[in-house]
Amino acid sequence: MKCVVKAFGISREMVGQREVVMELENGCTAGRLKASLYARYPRLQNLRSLFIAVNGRYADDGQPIAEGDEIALIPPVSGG
Amino acid sequence: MKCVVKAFGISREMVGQREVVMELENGCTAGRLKASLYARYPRLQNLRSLFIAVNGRYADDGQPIAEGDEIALIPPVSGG
Amino acid sequence: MIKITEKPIDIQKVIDATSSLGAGAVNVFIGTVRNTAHGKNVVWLEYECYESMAVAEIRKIMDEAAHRWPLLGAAVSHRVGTLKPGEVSVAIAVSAPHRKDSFEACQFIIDTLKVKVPIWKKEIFEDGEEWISAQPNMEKSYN
Amino acid sequence: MIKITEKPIDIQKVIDATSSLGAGAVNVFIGTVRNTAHGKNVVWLEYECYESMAVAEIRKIMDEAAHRWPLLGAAVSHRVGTLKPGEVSVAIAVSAPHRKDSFEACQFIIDTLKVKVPIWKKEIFEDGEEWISAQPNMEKSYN
Repeated sequence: MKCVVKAFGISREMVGQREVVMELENGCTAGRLKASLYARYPRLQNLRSLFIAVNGRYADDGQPIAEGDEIALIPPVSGG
Repeated sequence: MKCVVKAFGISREMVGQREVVMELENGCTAGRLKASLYARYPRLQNLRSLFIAVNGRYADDGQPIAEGDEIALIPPVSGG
Repeated sequence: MIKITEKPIDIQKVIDATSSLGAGAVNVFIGTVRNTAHGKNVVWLEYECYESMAVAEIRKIMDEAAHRWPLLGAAVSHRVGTLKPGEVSVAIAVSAPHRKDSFEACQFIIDTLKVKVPIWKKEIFEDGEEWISAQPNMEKSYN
Repeated sequence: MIKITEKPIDIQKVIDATSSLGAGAVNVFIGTVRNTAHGKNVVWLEYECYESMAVAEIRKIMDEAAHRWPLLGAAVSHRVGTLKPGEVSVAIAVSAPHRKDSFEACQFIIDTLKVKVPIWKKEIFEDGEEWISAQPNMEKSYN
């Protein structure tokens, strides 16, 4: 399945665009998506932290990703 | 010497006016002034606390009072 | 800035009085008149102040705060006279490079103001009135 | 009230959103842009936000605060886009019957916002720019 990943902040600059399209196997999890992203964009590994949000919530590595989910990359936040 | 004592809040109501004039001996202290006020206005003794301010500062019982000092009665404060 | 006033407090002005380009944080405390006290409805409050001493005591508290925390600005405005429920009785603003200091200093200023500054309030209820003594242990703190 | 906006924040409106006749205290935290960082002059900041998730995370934080302290109102307004030194980036207001709760809850909200809400800032200096990562221990707090 195809999955659109939104990228924000420094992760947006590292992947070079606001959204990247990833091809995922069925039954993919947030952790496996992150590994795929690290492989394709090795600079992401330099971040102090990188979380995957699924449908607007922080996801554990084991969380499954389904077709149509809203996926986002969350590098270290710095609001306030 | 004559001494004008400003009274505020509940102490103003207890003495019945904004200022009372007390006749003090020379060498009078804040503590002795307070005793004189208690004698003349016994209701003041019902207050949880009563401080004498001399020239706009909280005074210890031993602080001397001189002619012309600005004296005030400070019942329990409740600002804010 | 220290202000004792019978007019409504302009909170933005109190905040602006602390502004600094080095500040990352401003903490503001606003005291407002509650509509109930001791389970009774408050109709209005009367605030009375020994103004010259109040200003001097607030100045001392602000100096002490500036000594204990790295502050860039501080301002206190206290209203006196007749206040209705919902109205602002006091506004305190403190600016600092970092937020923790702004919180601690602002809380220190209001906590100390409430026990040391010669301002008194009387609550007027539907069936009576009462001078408030906010601090049972004041005697100890001065003796 | 939760607001993410590109326009200057009206602090009085954030305060007004928490108003309650039962409140005796409102605590307000205001984050402002400092003119220096790491010893360098800040020319401006860029704030970026994942808005739908940011609103949801702020809502969670406010719910948690309302669960831990007896609050009467809470409001958060966060600015995004380009901000210059001195401008307000965030305003948080919390009202409560008593002041201690208002201070604690307001500090909890800003402290938690800074580690959980998906908002990012980039500092633009005269000679470069840098994305800020405010929290070295975030990894731990989520794993």
